[in-house]
Amino acid sequence: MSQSVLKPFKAIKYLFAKPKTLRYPFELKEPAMRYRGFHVNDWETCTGCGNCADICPNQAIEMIEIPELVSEPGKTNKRPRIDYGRCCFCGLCIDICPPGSLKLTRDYFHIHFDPDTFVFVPKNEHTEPEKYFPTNEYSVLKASLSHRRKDYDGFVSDLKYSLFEPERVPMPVVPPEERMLSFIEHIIGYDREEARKEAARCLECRLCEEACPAHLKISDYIHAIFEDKPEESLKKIYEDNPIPSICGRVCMAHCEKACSLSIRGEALSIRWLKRYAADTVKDFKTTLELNPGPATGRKVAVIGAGPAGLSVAYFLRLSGHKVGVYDALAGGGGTMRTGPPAYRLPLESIDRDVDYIRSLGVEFFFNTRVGKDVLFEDMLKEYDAVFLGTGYTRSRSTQVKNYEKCVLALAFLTDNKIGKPWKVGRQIIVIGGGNVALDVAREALRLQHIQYPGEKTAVKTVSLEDWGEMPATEEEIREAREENIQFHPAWGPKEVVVDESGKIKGLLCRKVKSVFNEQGRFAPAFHENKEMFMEGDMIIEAIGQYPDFSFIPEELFNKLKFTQRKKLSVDENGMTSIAKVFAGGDIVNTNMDAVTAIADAKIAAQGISRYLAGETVTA
Amino acid sequence: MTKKSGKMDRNNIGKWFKSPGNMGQKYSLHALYFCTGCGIIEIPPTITTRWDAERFGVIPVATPRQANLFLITGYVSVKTLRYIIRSYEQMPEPKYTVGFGSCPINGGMYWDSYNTIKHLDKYIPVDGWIAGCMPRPEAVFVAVTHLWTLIDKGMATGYLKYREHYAKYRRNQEKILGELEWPPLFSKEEENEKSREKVAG
Amino acid sequence: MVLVLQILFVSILACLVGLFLIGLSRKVTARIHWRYGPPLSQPFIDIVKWFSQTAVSHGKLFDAGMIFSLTGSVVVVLFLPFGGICPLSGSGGLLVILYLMLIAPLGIALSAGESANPHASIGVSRKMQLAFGYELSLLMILLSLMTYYRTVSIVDIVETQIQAGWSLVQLPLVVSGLAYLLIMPAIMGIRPFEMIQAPQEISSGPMAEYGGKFLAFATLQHAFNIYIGLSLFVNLFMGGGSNAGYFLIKLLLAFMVFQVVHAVWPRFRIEQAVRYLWRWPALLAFIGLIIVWVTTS
Amino acid sequence: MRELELYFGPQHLGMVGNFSITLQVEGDRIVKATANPGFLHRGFEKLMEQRTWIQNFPLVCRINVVEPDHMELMYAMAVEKLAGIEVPERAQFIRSIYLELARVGSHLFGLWAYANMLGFDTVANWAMYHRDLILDLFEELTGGRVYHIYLWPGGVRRDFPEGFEERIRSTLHTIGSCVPDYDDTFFHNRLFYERAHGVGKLSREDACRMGAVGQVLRATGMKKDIRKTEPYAAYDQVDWEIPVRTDGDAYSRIWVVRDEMIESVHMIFKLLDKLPKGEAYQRIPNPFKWKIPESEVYVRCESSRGELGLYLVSDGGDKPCRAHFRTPSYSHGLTILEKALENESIADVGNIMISLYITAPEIDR
Amino acid sequence: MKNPGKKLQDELRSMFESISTEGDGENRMTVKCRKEAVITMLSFLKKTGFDHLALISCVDRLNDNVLELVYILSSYGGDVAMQKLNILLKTTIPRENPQFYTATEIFGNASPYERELHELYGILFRGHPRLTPLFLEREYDIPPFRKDFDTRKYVKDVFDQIPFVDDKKGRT
Repeated sequence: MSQSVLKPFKAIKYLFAKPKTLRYPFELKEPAMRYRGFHVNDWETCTGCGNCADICPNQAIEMIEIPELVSEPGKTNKRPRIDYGRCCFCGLCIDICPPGSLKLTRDYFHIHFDPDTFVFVPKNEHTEPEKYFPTNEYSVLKASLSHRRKDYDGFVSDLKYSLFEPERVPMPVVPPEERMLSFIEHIIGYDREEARKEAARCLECRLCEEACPAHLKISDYIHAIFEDKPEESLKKIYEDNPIPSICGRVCMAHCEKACSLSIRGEALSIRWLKRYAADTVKDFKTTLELNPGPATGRKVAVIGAGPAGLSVAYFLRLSGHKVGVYDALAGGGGTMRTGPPAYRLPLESIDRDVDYIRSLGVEFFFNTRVGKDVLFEDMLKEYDAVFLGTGYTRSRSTQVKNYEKCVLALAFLTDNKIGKPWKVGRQIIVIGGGNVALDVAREALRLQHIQYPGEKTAVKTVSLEDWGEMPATEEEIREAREENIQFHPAWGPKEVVVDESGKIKGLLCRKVKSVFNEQGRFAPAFHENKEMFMEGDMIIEAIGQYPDFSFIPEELFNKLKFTQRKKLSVDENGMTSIAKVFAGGDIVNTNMDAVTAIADAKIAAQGISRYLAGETVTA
Repeated sequence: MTKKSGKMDRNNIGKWFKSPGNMGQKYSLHALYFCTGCGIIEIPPTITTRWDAERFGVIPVATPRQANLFLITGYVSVKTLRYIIRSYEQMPEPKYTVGFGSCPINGGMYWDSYNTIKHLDKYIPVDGWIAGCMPRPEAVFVAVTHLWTLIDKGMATGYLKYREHYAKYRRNQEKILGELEWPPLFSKEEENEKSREKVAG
Repeated sequence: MVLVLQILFVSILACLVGLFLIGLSRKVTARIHWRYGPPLSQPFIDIVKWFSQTAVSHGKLFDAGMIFSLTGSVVVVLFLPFGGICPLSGSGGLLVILYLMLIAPLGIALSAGESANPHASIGVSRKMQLAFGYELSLLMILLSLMTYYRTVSIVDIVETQIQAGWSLVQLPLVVSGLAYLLIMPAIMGIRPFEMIQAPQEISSGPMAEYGGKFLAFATLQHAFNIYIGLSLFVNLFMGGGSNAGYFLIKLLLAFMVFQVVHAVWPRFRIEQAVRYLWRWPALLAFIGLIIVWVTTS
Repeated sequence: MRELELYFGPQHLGMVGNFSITLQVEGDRIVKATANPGFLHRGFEKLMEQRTWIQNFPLVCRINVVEPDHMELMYAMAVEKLAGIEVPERAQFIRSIYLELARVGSHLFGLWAYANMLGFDTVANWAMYHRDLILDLFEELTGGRVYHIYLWPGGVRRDFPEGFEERIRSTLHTIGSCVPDYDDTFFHNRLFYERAHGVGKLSREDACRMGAVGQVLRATGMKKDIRKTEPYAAYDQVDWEIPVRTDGDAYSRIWVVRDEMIESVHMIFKLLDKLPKGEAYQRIPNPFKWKIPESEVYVRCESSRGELGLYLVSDGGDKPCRAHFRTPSYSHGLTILEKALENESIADVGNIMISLYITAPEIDR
Repeated sequence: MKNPGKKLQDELRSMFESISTEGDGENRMTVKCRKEAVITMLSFLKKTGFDHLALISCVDRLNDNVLELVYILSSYGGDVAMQKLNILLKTTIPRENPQFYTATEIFGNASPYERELHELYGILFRGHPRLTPLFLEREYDIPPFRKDFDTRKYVKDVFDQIPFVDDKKGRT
């Protein structure tokens, strides 16, 4: 190797070269686009789920309750507070943030003599505009946590690299072509591996539990499924929900809407996982090991064996009361038995849940119509408390011209499910945009396929609401469209057109201008000149239901108080304005679904227990 | 390009005559080269070609006697704390301490380690903290400009605080390190403190 | 009166020049490092700062040694012609200078020894060894100069050079000049002979315990030292200066040469340094002496 | 001459990292050297036992601040082996490129430290400048200058940004164009030879006996590199050479470092040319529910200092049961250094220490 | 040697009693043996070519009330197959008053590892020339790396108890 004494002097050439130093802070250097600097948090999209706090390796993040914010389903009023005396700027919180509201910016200057200033609640330029400055007003020499640059996002969440799995494990379904032909259950259900994989997606933020009306311990039962212990899971479910087979199929899944994963990805299939737990466990009785509490000697009558009735019976039975459940139908389930078509909720699943509740010692009086077979007044005398869970059992009608030619939804559904199936037409028009309307439509479609195999048939729906406004769930709409049901949103029925012989020819519709008025009340307005004639030989009205209180004698009925929205008014114990009469379910709440009915039932059951123990003063 | 005149008043002769001490301290910050923690990794870039802290008169020096700026670069283990205190006490006054990154503020990454102290300001006074893990060279430069401001305003008085509360500092130090092998730096103050405590207690 | 003024003027100017050169040295090395470096005023700022700091003394000898060394340096400065101005030129010659030049390191050694810092004592011992290394060569070089010019007065040497041209290009003195060039970094304590301070090895050696005003004095002494080394070289081999400006330019020129060496070479180990000094410069100095002796006799 | 006890570090300009050596000196000669580590001891492995698998990622890289990337790799590799996670091919290439960049950066840091130690400020400044250019690349890729937290089990945390390959190339060309400068001023400098030649000499037998790895071993003529014997990432996809020297002294070691740097740069170019398209990340399980079955693994790689290993034990929980890093500096700093310093001059303490490539945080952990 | 692990396994089985081996024989081989045999085994392995002591580690098995010592060996020389192989030699010692024999005689770099284990696990290595503290400054009742040492509690009890110098209450 040639060493030299003189060669080093070549370096002199740099004596007069331009230095490569960056004259910071007089010459600035922008940090990289992905720089992991200080946090910002979009308070609008932040759900306060606390995943960031959970994953932080340094416990630098604490969830702080913000009094100004209101908690709502799927959103708590907590927001992360970050301690820069702990933070290591690893960005794990960014990658786990389900809404992607937490971001790292490219700001990184905070120099202060007071260590307390290093703890702060990150907000962003919209929430705290006074702390964020546009580029021309921003100076690094003033930069700190209260002098930051606007629109300076650095390391942000990327779904492709997120720590959570945004996509669901696909639920195996019967393909539309096949399921259209019969009433088989089209959701096949997860198998063990799929269920575990899906359960593994849960981040355990418990936002869903807040959103669930019945406050099921969702995280816990999903964790049990993840650990391959469906029995444990079912036990957890039964703490709050005695009808998992039903709920696992037809629950409105408020939890999934609240699921933090749903913000940028697909919500966790909480409903299907519940169904998995209920379906996997073969024997409820031995698995759950539940026993009625010590007998109290009190008797409670429950009118209606729907979700509310079943639940209240279950909870009361567990407290040791004797319960008798009355229902006009031949089996349990109430609306669940008549409404949801068999392809969504087979009778066997309902019976499974009902049978388990029966096995706890609840007496069921089916085929017994209160007011006819048993008198309500007698029940009031015979029982220590009465629970009304009668639900909405009557269909509304549009009352347009010739409406009497139409079929009512509930009658159609009930007969198809537990009675003799209808003879349907070839061109069916369904009026309505809710879930019931879609059930009707899809059921009609199946009947068409059964009754006119190979022939050209069609099912059309007409709804006042436009896409997006439709009350039916997205999932239902998607499935219905897969099955080739034609939608005509934003059209209102004007007249049922009949021919000379009185047979239905079709439906005349008007274009809808708006469905709700300025106050947000339901008050449809129409374009009078835009009309459409829709051909059809059968029209089914599915625009809503209403309750039937005819079993209550008039003098009692007059004592019942109702809310503005025509609901039974109950107190915090679930008691109506009549002493010892409690109520729950569709006749009380506005959600009108099974899980809210369970929630009502839970309140009422506790109320009844307290009432029977003589704790509460009557209303 | 930001105007140079904004922060640099190095060539302001008037100021030099008014308070030569402050001006001297400001533009001749000699940092003690002590690799206390991982933050030291950003010091070499700071003092070498890319950023060149010498432009601001900031250079690393070999011994605490020659230094007036102490950069606590990152976490401080118990064993290091002893040397930090020693070095700090050897530095001539006025002296400035700057804590680097999360760790000295509240434990940082090592908040649950059994061998690192969590709050540096319990043991020696700290005049400024820089956020980051670890702070970038740019942040060090901005920190220097902030320190100038503090010196100007007479707020970088950690060393005075150390004198004032020496007994408390010494007590905290001894709680962690046991009996210290060197005599107290300000014995009088300690006595004063003790007598004051006696009166109070 | 004039003398007092001259003494003040020269010593202050020497100090300023020394400090300026320290600043320039930092700037020049910075440029070779591809950076801007500190402002030229940085050494002055440092001095102001050091004086505004508290300082810990390690005993009387610690203070005395410092003063001793500083005054020693000032006295040497006064003996050196500053481009025609030479306050104490008449009262001594090269030998006096050679003798006085030993005072400064001795003072530092005394002072640093008092601090009881092992790094300081190692630094002092290195300084002594290094001095031992170059002192002989320096003596031989001065001898050859004195023999050639037949005078011990530095003023006379400068005078002669102004008329006859630089000693460096006088044929008999070329070899001695070369030898002087080689030992210059050692006299000035710059790389490759920076091992006395060697911050990365022995924590700046003798300076280790200096803080505050002591460091300021030490730096001033260092500034004088640089000035002395350069001015001796300029006076003896580069023809001094007929006026101050000319002299300073020459000083700067010589300085730049050594500064470049400083920038591109690392440190020697002390025994390597001594071996080097005893080998090449000493050999050259000896040859130079013989040449001069042969040519003049 | 009287014997003197001298503390080299922890507060010392020549000390790279918070480390201390107690020297017993006689004049300028070292009679006995005792390494005194522990100034950076944070109980890393204990901390890892208290953090979940994912939470350990930001932690592991902090074991060695000079070169955090190989630590990340080790942990990612160990977790991948324990949990059976596959890594996509593109991610393997990205990892190799990333690690080689880290190696160049780390070597430049080492060059800074070494040159600075010898009082070679010029080269030190240059090296640090060039390292900063590499840090700029890292910043763009990972969002962090020093701690990148980029290698994840299942691949890498983010793919290359747009045009990044070109920027790697141009940065490396910039650095490469200065290699003649480095050579002229430093590697071919006679004084460097004088200072480094024969200093801290280790025979091959001694090196093997005391557990030397990496360039300390390669400087004694042993052609051993884990990237060759046990290829990981994409090192078996390209051709490259192991630079070797035979003298076993500081001079050889620094030359090996230089050659390795150049080899790494060549390797990066080759890897860039072959970089496959596709995914760079295979999603890991939900961090809150991530449990790894009971098992143990010992993985190793060639960091810029030599064999880096990780012994990782899982007891089936959501946290490691035991992690133990086998760091190259450990043997170098605590065994070889003490031996190599004997009978050397004080002037060479830093010289030997840095040529052995010792980093204190790696020892203390 | 095609599969050095296999060969070694057979050799070890024939030479030592009551050992169990497992592993793929290519990259990793775990050998478990009685604690008395460890030192002999180490010197045997060193002679066989596994002359690089990569690591001495220890796992605290709180449930079994033992400390598991792990020696990880690999080879400097040898062919590629052999260099690939890491041998994990394991033995267990009781948790109370743990003692073991030093390996410093066999491997030059064993010393600091043993010092570390002495300090962090409280294992006494008999015959070790210098079993002085390595990392720690403070003294701990339980060696800090033992599973029953709770660092978070320790931090709370020690570091968090130290008051701030000025009377600031906000900081935690």
